[in-house]
Amino acid sequence: MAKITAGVGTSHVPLLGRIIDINQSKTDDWKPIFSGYDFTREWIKNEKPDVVVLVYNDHANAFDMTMIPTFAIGCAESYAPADEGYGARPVPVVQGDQDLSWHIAQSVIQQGFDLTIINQMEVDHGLTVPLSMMFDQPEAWPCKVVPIMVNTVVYPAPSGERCVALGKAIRNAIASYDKDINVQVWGTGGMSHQLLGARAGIINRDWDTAFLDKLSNDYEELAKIPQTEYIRETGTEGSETVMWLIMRGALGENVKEIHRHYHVPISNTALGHIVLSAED
Amino acid sequence: MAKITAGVGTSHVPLLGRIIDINQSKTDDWKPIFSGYDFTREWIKNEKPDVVVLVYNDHANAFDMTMIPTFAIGCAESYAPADEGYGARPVPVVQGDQDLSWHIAQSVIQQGFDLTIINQMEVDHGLTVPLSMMFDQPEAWPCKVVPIMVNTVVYPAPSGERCVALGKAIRNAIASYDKDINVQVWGTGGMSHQLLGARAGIINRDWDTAFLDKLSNDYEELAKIPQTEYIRETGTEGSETVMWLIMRGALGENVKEIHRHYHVPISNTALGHIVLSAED
Amino acid sequence: MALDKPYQDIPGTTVFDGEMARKGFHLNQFCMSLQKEENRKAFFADELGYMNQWPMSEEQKQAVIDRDLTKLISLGGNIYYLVKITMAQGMSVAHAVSMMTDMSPDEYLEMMKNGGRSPDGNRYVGEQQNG
Amino acid sequence: MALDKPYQDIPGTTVFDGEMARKGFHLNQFCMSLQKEENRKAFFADELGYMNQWPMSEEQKQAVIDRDLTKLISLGGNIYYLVKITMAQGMSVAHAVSMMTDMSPDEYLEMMKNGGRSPDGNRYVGEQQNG
Ligand SMILES: [Fe+3]
Ligand SMILES: [Fe+3]
Repeated sequence: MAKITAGVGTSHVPLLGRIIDINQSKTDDWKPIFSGYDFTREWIKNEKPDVVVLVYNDHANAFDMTMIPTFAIGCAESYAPADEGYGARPVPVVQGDQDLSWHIAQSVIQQGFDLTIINQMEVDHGLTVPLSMMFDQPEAWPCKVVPIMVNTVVYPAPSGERCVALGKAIRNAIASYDKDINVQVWGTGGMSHQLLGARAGIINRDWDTAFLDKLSNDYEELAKIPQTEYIRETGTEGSETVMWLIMRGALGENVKEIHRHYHVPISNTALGHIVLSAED
Repeated sequence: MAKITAGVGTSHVPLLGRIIDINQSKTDDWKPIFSGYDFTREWIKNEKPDVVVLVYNDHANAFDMTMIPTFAIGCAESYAPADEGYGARPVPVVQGDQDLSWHIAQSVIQQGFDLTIINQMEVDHGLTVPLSMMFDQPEAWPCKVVPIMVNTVVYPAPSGERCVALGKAIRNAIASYDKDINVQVWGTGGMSHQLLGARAGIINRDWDTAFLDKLSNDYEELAKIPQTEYIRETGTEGSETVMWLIMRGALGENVKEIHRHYHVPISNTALGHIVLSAED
Repeated sequence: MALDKPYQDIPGTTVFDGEMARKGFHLNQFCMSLQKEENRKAFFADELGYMNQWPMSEEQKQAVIDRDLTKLISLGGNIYYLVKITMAQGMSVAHAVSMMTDMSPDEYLEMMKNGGRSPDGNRYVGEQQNG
Repeated sequence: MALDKPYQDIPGTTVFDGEMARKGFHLNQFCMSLQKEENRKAFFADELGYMNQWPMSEEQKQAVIDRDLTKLISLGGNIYYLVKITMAQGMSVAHAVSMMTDMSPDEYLEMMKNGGRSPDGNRYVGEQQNG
């Protein structure tokens, strides 16, 4: 049977994708940032996940203002990188896992989640930057991806409690999947950032650190944080961090934190990164 | 404050829209069908709903296979009738209520429903035929509409329990809306029909009648019916009937059945119609 | 197949689930295009040429040309999409639907007028069917 | 306004809620069109002419021409949509963002390098702000 073995949390800052794409990520300037992923890059070579359920938000690329799904699941064969306004990223096309996607879609809808099923979609930096952070610049991505898209652009985003519950439903779905595969769940976005207005540039290191501290064992407490508190404390766009709770919900009760990295700033954003192994 | 005063259930058979559009609905041939709406047409002239929350499914018109929302809410200014393959229906453009739509959207998402927000959309017979059944051929529809779109085309549809729960969440949302308006909720689609395969033409009068009987006071029992039972008993497309449970959930505990009509066949379909007043 | 399919014991129908949606994606998207009058004209003027805009299988394209709805359903077509073809040529939905049964359109309409097909005998595979 | 807005006491930001989404619908859809290279070319060749394809307000169009992001936000623009304009002309997101503050781009970058803007004083309207 399929099994979720680990979870990864990471910011998905577009600038870092750009730095990798122009081959600057090994320079001294960028070392303090990228070296925080050295552990994970080695670790994942051994873990060899077959599929990553990759939770992210679209940033006005696959979705415009016509239709805004709260939760969507990609069920396509593959997903091309989107042109976000300055040409598409020169990264491999992301390969889907249609069997697993449809299995999760059906199971999770029948568990009472009102997913939007997506059969054709491009993917933006929210999905491709985490792949680059973990795998650098391969010819092809070494795993398949099931994209889970969350609305964090139009208020209201789903609540933390709803995100944890969705994670748990995804866990149930994968536990009932009949192929013997190794699945990871990644939660992306955040941490602190405020991209507009007079208060642009907000960074709340203490808040972000507390979030990382509580993610392993006190995630039910994190789940109670309302979107307004994310906005107030970590910046309006910092409320993306709620997506990490889908990852956490998918890992079961017992996890072990095996790596953490935090860096300020990348452009406007605080970068957070964590690796949790599922111990149940 | 806003108040839900009544609910209407009705099939939304496209042929009946066509018969109205070509001015044949008063002929003797069609009298047995349309006369069952005489009561409702008089009743609604007195009730004068300001807004109808109209629950329906799209039939491959506003939505193609690219994105399939489980539950979507229209938040647009207006909704034009779709060209379903033979020209758009010659009926008035449907006027939205953006204030109420966004209020419901925000409230219901925050109650844990994963709605897709729709800002631009055409509407098909699923939405316009019920308006024609109730209002015949006016210059302009006499009420505003908040469309609630439910996926019943791609398996799985949302469960009956989820539909009742969504109805209750819509009820909560409307109870907290600060304008003094009269709101009705309509559930549409069904009843028995099977539009494909060797068993096409299935009609289950007993089952449909039992559904109408139980809708007032035993709707929690109806909510437990799985989609497979709708398919088996009432035909594959008969599973549209689950949408009536959103209407029922929105009416509160106590309702009074004030009208009922049932007719077989319209084309491939059993037509059902019920009017329930909210007594809480 | 990893999908749970509790409806597989129901005879004479095809539930449009993930497996069918995958098979029929391009076929159904082609059908969808017939919502536009200019596309309907282009399709009827050159059916194969028009369909070649979508990466449909040869089998799907031939079944469209043959108006073989039973086959199109088995190839992933969804009935709401497929009837756009027949509606565009002026055929009633009931007529199109009857083509998938063992009845003529008139016999089918007569059955419907008499109260439709009974679910008795049509609930489970192996019962007397379509009776 | 019927929408509950618990974030209204947060200074220096605009939450992109239903009210803003309604105001900015066409503005944001225009921004979205800049995903395509041919549209970016057409926009830069004739900004006003290009924008006239959308029923945007004159105020919105002028604010686009002026690259007045603060004004565009108040007119319903969403930041992810708006930066498509500035990114298309090669401006970094940090530079674009800095234009909404009372700092120069260099001062803003310097603040970020030093750990960013503290939330202290920026949580509630009426506190010392932007400090
Ligand atoms: Fe993001
Ligand atoms: Fe229908």
